[in-house]
Amino acid sequence: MSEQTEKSIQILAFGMIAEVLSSQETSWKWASDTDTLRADLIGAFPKLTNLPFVIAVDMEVSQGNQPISPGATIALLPPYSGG
Amino acid sequence: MSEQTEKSIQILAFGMIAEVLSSQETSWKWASDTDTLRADLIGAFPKLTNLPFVIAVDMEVSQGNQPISPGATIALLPPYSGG
Amino acid sequence: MSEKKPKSIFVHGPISPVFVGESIAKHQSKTDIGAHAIFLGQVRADVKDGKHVSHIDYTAYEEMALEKVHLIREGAFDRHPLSCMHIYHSLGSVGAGEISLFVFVSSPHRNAAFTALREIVDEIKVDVPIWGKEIFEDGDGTWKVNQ
Amino acid sequence: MSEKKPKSIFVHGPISPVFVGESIAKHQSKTDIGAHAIFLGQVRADVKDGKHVSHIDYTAYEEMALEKVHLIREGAFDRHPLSCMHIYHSLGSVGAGEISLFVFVSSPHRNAAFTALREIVDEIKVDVPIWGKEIFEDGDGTWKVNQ
Repeated sequence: MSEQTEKSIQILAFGMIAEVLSSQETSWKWASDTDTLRADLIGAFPKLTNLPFVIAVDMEVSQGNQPISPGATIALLPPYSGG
Repeated sequence: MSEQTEKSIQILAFGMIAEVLSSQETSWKWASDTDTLRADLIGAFPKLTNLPFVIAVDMEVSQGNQPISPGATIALLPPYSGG
Repeated sequence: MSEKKPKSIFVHGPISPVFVGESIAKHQSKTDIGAHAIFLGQVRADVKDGKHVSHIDYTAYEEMALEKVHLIREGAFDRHPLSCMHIYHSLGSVGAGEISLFVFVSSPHRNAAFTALREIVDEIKVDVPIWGKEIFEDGDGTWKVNQ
Repeated sequence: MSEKKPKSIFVHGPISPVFVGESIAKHQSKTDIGAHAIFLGQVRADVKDGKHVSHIDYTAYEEMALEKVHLIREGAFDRHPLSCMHIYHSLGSVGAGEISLFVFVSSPHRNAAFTALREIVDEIKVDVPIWGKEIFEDGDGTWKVNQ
């Protein structure tokens, strides 16, 4: 096993995304960028395919594909509905 | 004495205009229009010359010169400052 | 002049924060409301010629003021989908830091409440015959001028 | 990320009208303030497929939400001459007719308070990671979508 595949990241999920993952916090295998992570997640949870969500890296919503450093805080955010 | 000169109207005054007239309610000789009334008032109270005020006839602020029917309610209104 | 007798808006002395809280609480049974927008006018201790304003004495041409507020209310209800609207203004003495105007607008969604609130407050300042005399610490006074 | 630790905005359960009144009262010593503008978001008993919303369950990504609210605050203070600003949002269950959002802006003159209030509420809706799940009388739920 290479060092890279052993790395894991913590993923926070909210709203309807947390319902699909059945969890608000999940340990997940590290992916090098947000597009790869999104594809991995949809592979594991096909219900995510049609659900709108953005990926925040260290509390910043990613615009386009964004690299993920090991140790980053990842959050899956469906459309906000506060207020 | 003609009938006309005997007619009187009630004049309500507010704010700094009431201070100049020393009264909030005054009986005054009838004038046929608001320009005539304004001239009469300024003649009696020269301090009014430089004070801004509008004349309301039956709770409507007069635009330009406006006739005054006997029995109308007249009010002298300096600039509003509510709130 | 409209036919309905306008409801009074006048409160003697300051409007209390507790009264504002109670007014809000009364709307919790109105479950079509999604947004409340509230304006409160508070008396400032402005400094003029080195003297602080201690309070404002408010007077009004009450009958005309109620008629004008009634027209403002009707105009706002005509232009915006509002659930309710309440307007209160002080008469008499209101100290610095105390509240003299309370406008409370509610609607299903927020845009109507925001837009109506601002229009109503602007119209009150321009159209409603109310006068404030700022009284300084030493008892002198000066007639307030709205911006 | 800014350096100051953002102050919490979260309240568990509904925001009470009494709390709003108390917040207003605390500003009576600030005699530079001439205008308070307040927004309250209230839970509507909307009807969907014949069922009434009984309450909304709110959750948030709290750390990110506080950071975003902190940026909204700083932006509003930079753009407008404000005296103070307070923002509160509910977490957990808030029933129909109860208040889940309280935004309170104060300034010497009214225009700054009106403009800032509306901007802040719009930014909260768009930028702050909070989610509401509308729960119906029968226990079913649907994720709320902001307009």
